[in-house]
Amino acid sequence: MDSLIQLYRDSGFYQLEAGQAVMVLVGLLLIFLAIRKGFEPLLLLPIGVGAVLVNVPGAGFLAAPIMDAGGHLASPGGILYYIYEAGIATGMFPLVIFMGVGAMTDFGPLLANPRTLLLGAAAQFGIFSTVMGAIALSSLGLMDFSLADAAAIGIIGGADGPTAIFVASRLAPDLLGAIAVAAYSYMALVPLIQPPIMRWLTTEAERKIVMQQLRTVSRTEKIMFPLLLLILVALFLPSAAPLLGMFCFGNLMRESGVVERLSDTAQNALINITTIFLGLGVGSKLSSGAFLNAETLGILVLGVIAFSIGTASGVLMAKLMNRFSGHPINPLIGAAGVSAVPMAARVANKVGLEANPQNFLLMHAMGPNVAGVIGSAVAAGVMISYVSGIGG
Amino acid sequence: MDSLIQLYRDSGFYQLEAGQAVMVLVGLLLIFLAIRKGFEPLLLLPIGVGAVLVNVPGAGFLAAPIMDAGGHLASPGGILYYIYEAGIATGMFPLVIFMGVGAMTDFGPLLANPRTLLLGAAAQFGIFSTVMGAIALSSLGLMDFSLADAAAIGIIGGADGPTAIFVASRLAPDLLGAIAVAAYSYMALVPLIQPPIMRWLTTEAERKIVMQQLRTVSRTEKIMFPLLLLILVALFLPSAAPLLGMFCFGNLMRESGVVERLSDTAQNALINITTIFLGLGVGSKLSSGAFLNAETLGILVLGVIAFSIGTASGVLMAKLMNRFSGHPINPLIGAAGVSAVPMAARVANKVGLEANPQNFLLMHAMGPNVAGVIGSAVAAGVMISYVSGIGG
Amino acid sequence: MDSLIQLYRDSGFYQLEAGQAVMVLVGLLLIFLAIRKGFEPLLLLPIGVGAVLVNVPGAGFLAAPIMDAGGHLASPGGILYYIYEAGIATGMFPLVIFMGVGAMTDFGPLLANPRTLLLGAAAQFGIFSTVMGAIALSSLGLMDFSLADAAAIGIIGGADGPTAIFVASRLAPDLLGAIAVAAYSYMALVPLIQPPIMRWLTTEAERKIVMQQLRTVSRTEKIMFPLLLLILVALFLPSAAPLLGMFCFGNLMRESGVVERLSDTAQNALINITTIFLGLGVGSKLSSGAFLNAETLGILVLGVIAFSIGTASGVLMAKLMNRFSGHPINPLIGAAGVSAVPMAARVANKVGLEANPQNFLLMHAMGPNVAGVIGSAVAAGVMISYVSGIGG
Amino acid sequence: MNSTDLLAEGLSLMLLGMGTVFVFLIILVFATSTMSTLVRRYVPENPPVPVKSGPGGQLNDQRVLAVISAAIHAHRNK
Amino acid sequence: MNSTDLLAEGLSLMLLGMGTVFVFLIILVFATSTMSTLVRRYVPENPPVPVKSGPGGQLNDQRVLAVISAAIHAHRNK
Amino acid sequence: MNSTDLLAEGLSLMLLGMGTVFVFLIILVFATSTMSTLVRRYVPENPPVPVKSGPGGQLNDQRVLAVISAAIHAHRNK
Ligand code: NA
Ligand code: NA
Ligand code: NA
Repeated sequence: MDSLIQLYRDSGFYQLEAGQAVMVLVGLLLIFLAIRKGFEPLLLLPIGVGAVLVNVPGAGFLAAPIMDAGGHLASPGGILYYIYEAGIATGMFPLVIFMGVGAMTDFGPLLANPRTLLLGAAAQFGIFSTVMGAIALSSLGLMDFSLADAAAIGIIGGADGPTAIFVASRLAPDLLGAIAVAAYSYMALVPLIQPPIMRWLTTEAERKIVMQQLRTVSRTEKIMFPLLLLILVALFLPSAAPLLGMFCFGNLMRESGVVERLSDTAQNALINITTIFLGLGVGSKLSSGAFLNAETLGILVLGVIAFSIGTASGVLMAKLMNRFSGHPINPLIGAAGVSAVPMAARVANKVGLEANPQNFLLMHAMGPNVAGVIGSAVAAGVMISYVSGIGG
Repeated sequence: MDSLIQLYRDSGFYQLEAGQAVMVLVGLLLIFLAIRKGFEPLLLLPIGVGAVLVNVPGAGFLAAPIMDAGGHLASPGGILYYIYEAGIATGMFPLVIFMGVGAMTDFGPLLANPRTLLLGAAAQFGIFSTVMGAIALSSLGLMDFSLADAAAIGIIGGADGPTAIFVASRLAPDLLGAIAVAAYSYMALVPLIQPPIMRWLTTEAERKIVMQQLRTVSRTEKIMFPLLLLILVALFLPSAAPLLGMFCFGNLMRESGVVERLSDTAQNALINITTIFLGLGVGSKLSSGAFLNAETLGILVLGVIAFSIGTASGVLMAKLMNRFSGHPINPLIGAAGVSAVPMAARVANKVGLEANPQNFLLMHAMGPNVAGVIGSAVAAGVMISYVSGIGG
Repeated sequence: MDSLIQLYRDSGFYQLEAGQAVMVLVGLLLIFLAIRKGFEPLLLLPIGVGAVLVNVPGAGFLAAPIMDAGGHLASPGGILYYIYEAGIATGMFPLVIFMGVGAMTDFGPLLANPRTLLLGAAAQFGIFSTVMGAIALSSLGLMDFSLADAAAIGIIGGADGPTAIFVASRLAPDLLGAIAVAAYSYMALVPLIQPPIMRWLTTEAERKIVMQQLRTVSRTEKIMFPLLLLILVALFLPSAAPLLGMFCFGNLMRESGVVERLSDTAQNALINITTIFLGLGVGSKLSSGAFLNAETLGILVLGVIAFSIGTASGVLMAKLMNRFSGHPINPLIGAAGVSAVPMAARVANKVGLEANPQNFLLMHAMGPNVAGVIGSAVAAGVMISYVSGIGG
Repeated sequence: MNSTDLLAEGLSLMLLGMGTVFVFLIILVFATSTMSTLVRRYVPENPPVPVKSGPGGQLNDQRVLAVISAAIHAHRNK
Repeated sequence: MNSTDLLAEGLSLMLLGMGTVFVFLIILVFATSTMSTLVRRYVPENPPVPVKSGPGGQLNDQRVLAVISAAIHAHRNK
Repeated sequence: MNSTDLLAEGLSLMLLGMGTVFVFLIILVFATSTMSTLVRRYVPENPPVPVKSGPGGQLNDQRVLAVISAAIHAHRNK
């Protein structure tokens, strides 16, 4: 019977290629890491499911809609197609999430000790050294990364999910899946990646440094900061305005205290809805063709290098600042400059407690931690404008 | 004055055709049933309002946007046009709602007694027998249903709203309004439709059957089930992957316990927002041209037949299973296999209590009840792939 | 180095024109008014941020996406472009917000004293007299407003945000920014604009008038009212159906009591999400070219005139009604007919208490207050159909 | 259009607009009054339908109840 | 297609459909049973992961707690 | 572009990028410090604005209060 053959042809067995099977397993691995290991489950669970779905042969989750001659819908597209095109290709989802992150961010610790912004700056060295690494791999003929690819890979070192997805969607959509997976996985691995580097680069004495109590920050200062940042971005760095503009908007809704209901929604319903679809959309880029190749291996290796160099740069910057400043900084908090909020700050606190059980660094580490978010957004802006400027 | 004439021409009186007037009354009837009779109000209230709005002459709720030569917006479209095209024609709304339903579904009772999946399978006979019924009406020349139409009508027997809307939007968009209205109305009428059939097909003794206590199901099993279902769908039934994939995703968010905030949003804000717009969009298909014809009558008749046959098949399957099994099944829970969650399960419980006031069947009936959801999604996949395969 | 020049070219300093700088300051002013003065912060804060962002030179927030020859996305658009095109040009956002407002509105006081609908009618005189004012300015050659522009400006007198934005998006998109800013600013200024006019047009004795206790209104009446309004709109005023239809839908969800979860969502998550994006989208129309011109000045002047005339008309209508009615109406509640819910009703209550500290007019003023919303939606419908009828 | 036409159009829009607003709202006054009269005469006021709180509602309630019992317990043990 | 073809198609859709539904759900029965057996044998049931309530959750909880303490306090002062 | 160009581009991107990040954040340090100084000198710290909880907020509070009073009542009758 034709119809039986038809159904058989439709069935996975007939169509499943090895690559798709492997990618389904990759998706299941991500789901396992999210549920059992607690790897950034808010993102990796939807990403994993998206990866499984997009690799179901014949299900057409990524199919584009087909119009007939009359311009009417002949065959609708797949849900992942609509999600990706509407939310990720446009940049909407990462920007909306960045707005929500802004609404969840407390800049108090940063405002109490603005110098720590420099730690957030130094840690971005992980981004650019990784760009060089990717280019080196290309030059050696080991991989084939364009400048745009290299920039998108480097942003993994920013340790900030929405920023990485935003940059990748603009500079290297084909690498988006691998880059997002690397970014979120390494953020989850921060407690494993950072401590050895932090201990290696600091002396016991340095790790024991007790920092002076942070002053209380007034509500007015907290309201002024996002406005100030917004204006400086407008003046000096338009290319970073989409990311930082939405970030400042979210933070302003939070601190202003007059739009409580909008702030609540930005922190909950809206960011949750966006996260669900962002995850599925990112997962839809985990097709075998795009993921199962040497480049992905390179991206994973470069990603962990980016995190490590970023961590080291932050720590070394802190030590450098101690040369010139009266108020000593515990170099451990420099590691929090990579962002990965709030994981990296917790790590700094934990390593600090090992050296001195009375020394709680968490609040001190939150400053460089959020500074790292700003730093990587600035780096993202520079890279997007530079690469599109020279036609990457 | 021209302008007065203009306004008069705009006014309803001048433009209102009998058909539109009747459809406005139909919309008001749905609203009445939703509010006073409690007929699936979450859907029938928005559907009723949508039906009223789309039949307001000259209001242009379904007008498509008009672009000028330069490709700029000359005249914007109507809100119902945008809602239908963006949410229903694409399949997004039913799939998002299915995800939310998955996040609300507890597979515990099913996992405690997996055999009851067979009851959910049997009840789908209502779907396919109705397909045959619709085809028979066509063959007899009484109606004019294509195979695609017949398949879309049959899915009413699935007793699952989003599945019915998803199938109809793909196979018979013109019948979508009538099919959705029939599906939700009969789901609300389950307490009237099912009991007589259940009593007619069972003996007092059978209705008295007490089932053994369900074992407790571990969290790990609950997490594994959606993954297992997802993998089986990927392997054997890609055509059912959109519906069941989103369903499993929702259920996985629920059971994993690590993305509580996403699960909450999927069960509340997101499904509520989608329900509001889905209802309006479905109502927009209730235009006089599409609804006031013999086909609608046929759909309503076939729909109730579908429910009845589905109910009977579930009950008879349960009796059949008792022939071969040591652990007797109370045949009443077979009726819950049509889905219509949780109404049908409550009906089984109620009819059971009439026969034996000590015998609470609710939990036992939840197994076949959710199995029915899976069963109709599978049936939907088969029909979509079969009909599009032969170019329906 | 080219790249440095590149970056300098990108930077604000190089590109910032005086106009953009001024508009950034305008945006900051709106933010200041929202936070420090409590001017309708839910809208003016996002509008202000949108105004700042859209005037960041080279950030491309309003850039349209560019497709390559193959129809693939060559360069994505800016976030404000997508927000405006998808939500405001289509009319979706104002309509969804109007639905939410309907779900927040209690028609009890209006139903208890339906005569007060006439006060809501009279206050709309502010709209049409302002239309004449705008036309007069054009005729005198002082400004250059088309009939469509004049109608869009007049709607400011409706003192209802979503209505003003909906009308402006259809009749005068270029003026949308100025009109929305004027509408929301003057709504916030109601406590300053209205009292002098109210005192000037009323005697001490009139302000002392005590109105009879409002009767309790049954749930059935509250359910019937939105249905009744919906039907009357369908029969007599299709052009007002989009606004009033969504408004009635929201109110029906509220009063029906059977879709509590939809009503909650319409009043919270959905309206909040829409408000965030509506504000940004409106702000995106505050470009220097569109805002920094004589027309804006005219709009601001005409707007306050519209509010004043509307207030006066409401008060005078109340005095007129007292001529013919046994149950005296305190003319102060006539001022609430402009809508600006609930601010105007509070103002009426406050001015009333000054005259008679025992006389609480709030509930009595809520009737004309919500009547004003209906009145301005009707006026909006008439103007849209009239202007598009004669091809504005 | 020239300014006199524009003035004429504005005037007619004004008359038409205010006319429509008043006529429509007057109709609404009568319709509402009639409706209220009929409802109050023929519809016995029934107790409001119990609010169906969705899963979310239940969830919130559960959380609230948990907190409550905790609070009561803590309080009793004072 | 003519009515006999249509009937034939319908019949084959019916057989194919019910067949697929039964085969798939029977496979699911066995897969589920196997999975449960394996899980119950090899996976020791661990206590459920503590619910991570997001900022919203915290916020609600804070609000709830505030109200609680107020209530308790008011109650104690009765 | 060939690999030497690519290396050159990468190097210039690195210098430009790190330069921009540092310059921008250093500016931000000074701007923030100045802002804080000015605010602390000239702006007397006012008590935080009372949170305006939207209708939803009110609704929740009502629900919470209902539950509370119920709880208190139940508790008193123990
Ligand atoms: Na970073
Ligand atoms: Na079913
Ligand atoms: Na008004």
